[in-house]
Amino acid sequence: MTEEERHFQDRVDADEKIEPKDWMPEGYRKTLIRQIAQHAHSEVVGQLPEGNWITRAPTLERKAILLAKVQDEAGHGLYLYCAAETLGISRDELTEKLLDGSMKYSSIFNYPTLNWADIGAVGWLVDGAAIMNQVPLQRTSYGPYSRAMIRICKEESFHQRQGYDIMMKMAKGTPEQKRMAQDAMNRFWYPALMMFGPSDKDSVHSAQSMAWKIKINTNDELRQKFVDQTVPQAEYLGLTIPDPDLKWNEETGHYDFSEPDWSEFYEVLKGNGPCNTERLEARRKAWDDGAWVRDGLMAHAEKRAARRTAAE
Amino acid sequence: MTEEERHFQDRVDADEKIEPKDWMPEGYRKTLIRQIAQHAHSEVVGQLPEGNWITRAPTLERKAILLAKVQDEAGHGLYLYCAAETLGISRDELTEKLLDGSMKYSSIFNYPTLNWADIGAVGWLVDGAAIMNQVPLQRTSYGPYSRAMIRICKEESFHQRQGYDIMMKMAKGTPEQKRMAQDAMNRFWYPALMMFGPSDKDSVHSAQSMAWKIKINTNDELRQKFVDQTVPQAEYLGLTIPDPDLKWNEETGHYDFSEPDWSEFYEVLKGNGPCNTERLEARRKAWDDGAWVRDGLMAHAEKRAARRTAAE
Amino acid sequence: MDTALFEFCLRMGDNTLVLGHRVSEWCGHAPVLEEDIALANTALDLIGQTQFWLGLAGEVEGKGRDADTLAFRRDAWDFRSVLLVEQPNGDFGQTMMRQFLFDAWQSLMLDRLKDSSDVRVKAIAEKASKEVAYHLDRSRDTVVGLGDGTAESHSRMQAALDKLYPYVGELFGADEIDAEIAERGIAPLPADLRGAYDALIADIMAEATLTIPDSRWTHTGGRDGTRHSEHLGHMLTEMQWLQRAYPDARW
Amino acid sequence: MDTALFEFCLRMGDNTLVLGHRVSEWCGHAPVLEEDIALANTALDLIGQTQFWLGLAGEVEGKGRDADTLAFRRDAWDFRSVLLVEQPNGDFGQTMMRQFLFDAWQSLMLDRLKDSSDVRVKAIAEKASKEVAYHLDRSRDTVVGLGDGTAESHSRMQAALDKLYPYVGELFGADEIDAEIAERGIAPLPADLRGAYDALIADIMAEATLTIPDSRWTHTGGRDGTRHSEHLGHMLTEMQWLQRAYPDARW
Repeated sequence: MTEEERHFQDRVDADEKIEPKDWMPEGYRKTLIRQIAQHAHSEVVGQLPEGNWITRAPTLERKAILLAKVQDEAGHGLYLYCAAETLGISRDELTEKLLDGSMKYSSIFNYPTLNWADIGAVGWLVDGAAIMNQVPLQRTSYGPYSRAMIRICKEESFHQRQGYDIMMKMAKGTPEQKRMAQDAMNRFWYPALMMFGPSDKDSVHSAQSMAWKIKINTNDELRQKFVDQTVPQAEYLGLTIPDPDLKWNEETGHYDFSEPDWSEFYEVLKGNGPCNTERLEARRKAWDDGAWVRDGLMAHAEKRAARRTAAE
Repeated sequence: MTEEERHFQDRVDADEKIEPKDWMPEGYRKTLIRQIAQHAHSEVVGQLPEGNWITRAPTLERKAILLAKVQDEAGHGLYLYCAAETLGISRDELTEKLLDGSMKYSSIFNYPTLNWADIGAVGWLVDGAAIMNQVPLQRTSYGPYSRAMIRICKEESFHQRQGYDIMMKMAKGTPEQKRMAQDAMNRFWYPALMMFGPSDKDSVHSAQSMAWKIKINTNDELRQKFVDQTVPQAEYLGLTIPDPDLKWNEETGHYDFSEPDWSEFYEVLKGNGPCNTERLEARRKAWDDGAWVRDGLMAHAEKRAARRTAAE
Repeated sequence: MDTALFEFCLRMGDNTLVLGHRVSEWCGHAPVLEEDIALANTALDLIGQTQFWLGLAGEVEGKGRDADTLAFRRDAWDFRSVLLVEQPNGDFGQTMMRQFLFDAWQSLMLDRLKDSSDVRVKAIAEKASKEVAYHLDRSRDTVVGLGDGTAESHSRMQAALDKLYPYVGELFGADEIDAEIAERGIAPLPADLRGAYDALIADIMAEATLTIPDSRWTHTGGRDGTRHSEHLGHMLTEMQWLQRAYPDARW
Repeated sequence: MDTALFEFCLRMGDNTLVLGHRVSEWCGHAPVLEEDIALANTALDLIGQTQFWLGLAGEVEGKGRDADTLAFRRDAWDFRSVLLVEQPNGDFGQTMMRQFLFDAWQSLMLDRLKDSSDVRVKAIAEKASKEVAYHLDRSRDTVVGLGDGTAESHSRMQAALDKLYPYVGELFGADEIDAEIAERGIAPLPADLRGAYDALIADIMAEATLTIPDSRWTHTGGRDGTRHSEHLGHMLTEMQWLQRAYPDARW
């Protein structure tokens, strides 16, 4: 370890925030860019599965709530891209990396939303898992990232409550609505568990990220915490978790549960999820179709600046 | 009149059919091309308002019937383009003229289909008016046209009965269905009357076309015949024709009726109908998007021919 | 029943409902993230306004239909939206041109409705006009920016204006309902807004280097429900699906 | 109830229903008039087959649901169509590639169903197989013609194949229903058709100068209803609209 590196690690250890102009190890910068950008991309791509139901939302109020939520997500994408930009990479560069497949977004968004209860499940389970990941990151070592996470977590927990509220209405509704809720539960449970990533035992990067306080808890800790929190909620809703081996373990004080099918996880990561192609196609199309708009607005801004200069 | 012209007119007067290789006046050829092509274009564009409801047809049988009908219409388009081609112009040339607006199609297809009863009204009123125009044309002087019309009329009268059958189901159905039927009637009555064209008193071309037996009856005759035929059918359905002045005239043995709003007719002709833009856009898009398909199949056919030649 | 007021509320609320739906179709597909946010925000405001207008319509009707019932259980012919807002999104330029042409009208209308003799109408107008002032700022800037941008963006915006302008006139239509509503001081005669509207869009189009078509000829049939576009029916299949498929459910 | 036979009929009939709907979306928009005719004809045949399969399904179920009720009153999750037929039309090449990949399977399947132990299944297969032989002739010719056409048509067809091939494997899925149906001699095990299918498409793709992707990895979730595509739900909003909006009407 060099002097600089030691000094840096000391600051991290002392819970000081690292700011954009501070010296930082190249690996720290790269890992942070990858992590923040992936999170930003997830917010952007995450608009799509929910957007899929905006035009079919069953009431005006539900439509408004969903619009507000998707708007928030785009906003989160914006904060996070800004945080990533403080590390010396532009939003356009990051977008290109998303579109050419060299950067990822959360695999959960490669699953389809197939009935209205899925919108509840996305809020309750997916945002729930996301918050579980994000809450500790409010204490992450990188200042801009930490501040973005504080802002995001506040809104996310609101979204989660809204999702749970939809599930409640569905689970207490007509038989068809109950069936929708259970169907959503069946399809989203394991993908939600996968959101915490494979067990850290299998990950080489985790130790370094934890030392740098880019990562605060292990994947398995967070997953367990999520299960422990979610099972009673599901019971309250009267929904069955699609895991026959799920049960309370008196000894550990936690629920025992089945691992998701990690081969599915790796398939989705490889591009073989149910919606990978659609999601990336939709984002590429938005980007390509929007080129003339970005160019047009840029050209106008330049003309206006030139006119102002000429007038001075 | 030259010798040739006189001879030609004599043949027409004697009800002989003129065939592609026979001599014919340039005006006869031009008028026929315009008339046949406009009819062909109408069949093609006419797929669109009905196609608009194929994906929403209320039963499998109704969907099948409608598909069969639209298929027939495309087939009619094909016969008619073939008949026009015998006059020395290609289908592609005619298509270009449709797409650049220099040739017309029947204005009726610039009206939207807005509820399921419209599909009935199109069959009953629009096909009904078309048949009224077409039946006499089975006796038209140009052989290929006459033969195409014979074939077409057989299918069209079948379509008209199907349309009437839909209207019957609607008019005898629930209050909402009755309302749909009446709504369709309200919107299609006057446009159907316009299908016969303005009064011949105002048309300079009519006399020549009638002498050539390209046109057999006057527009006003056909319109009256259509009204006389349709009013009792509407009464049987329990539908109100949207014309307060419509009444039986004992003296003439015909119904008196109000003229359509001819200024609307001319607006639609100018391109200002409710759907002119959509219809032409749809056809242009089909043509442009299909260019690679036509080119590809052509290239393949040439390759295959070349391979066959090489193998000989 | 106060038919004129009921119809007036439907005209206001169906416009915002249909346009809000159209704008919401953009969700996740905009040219840049800021636009995703802005479009979602516009849609959200419009849906919110719909709740007020259709809520008031239901109250005036007095038959127990609430805003949701009116939004999700009427067929196309009972809608009173103008054809302009039913038009498909097209490209981003067409969407923003449609938005501007509507925002300009809506801002003038709401401004006058703040003096409505009906306190409920007045209250909705007061709330909505703030939102719409913001929409207008945005759509105006975008129309100007893209009109006076590159050659391509200019020609796309001109095409959008040419395509949509023949739907503008319907906003200023006049029938017995309008006459009664104006007489009772609930709203101005739509035609009274035309002068200010023309002046506003002339200014903006000049700045955007775009040419307003000569002809004032206009499509009609939406605001009186006599002949909607084919687009509306397709929109409703999506919009109303859940309510139609599960009529007994509460959401 | 004979659940296995009911499910089998749904699997056959939902495929033809969904694909028939997709093909019918082309109406009036094909690249040339002959294709408009051919596509309408294909859609018509598929809808006709749907009437038979869903009619039989309703009969087997014995709860008074007829083919229309099954087609127009089930939500997506009760559909048993494979994901392949739910895929959007894309360009004409993608539509014809989807058609070919399905026709090839359907022709092999119907050919075997002509020996079904169930006379009703046998009868449907006998009628439908003639139609499908014709569909296969057409879609094969088009795939070959466009694959071996211009550089553009070739690359579009290769893209279509790459996109759709990951949905092919689901046609050969195997579960308890398939096992029971095979055991009873009603239909072959889907997997038993794979050899002949692979040989057929290998031939045609070679002629079309197209490369079949290496991976046999496949999407699943349609034929057992566990996870349809997002496309199906949107399709149903259109398809079922009238029946849902006017449940008491007869058409």
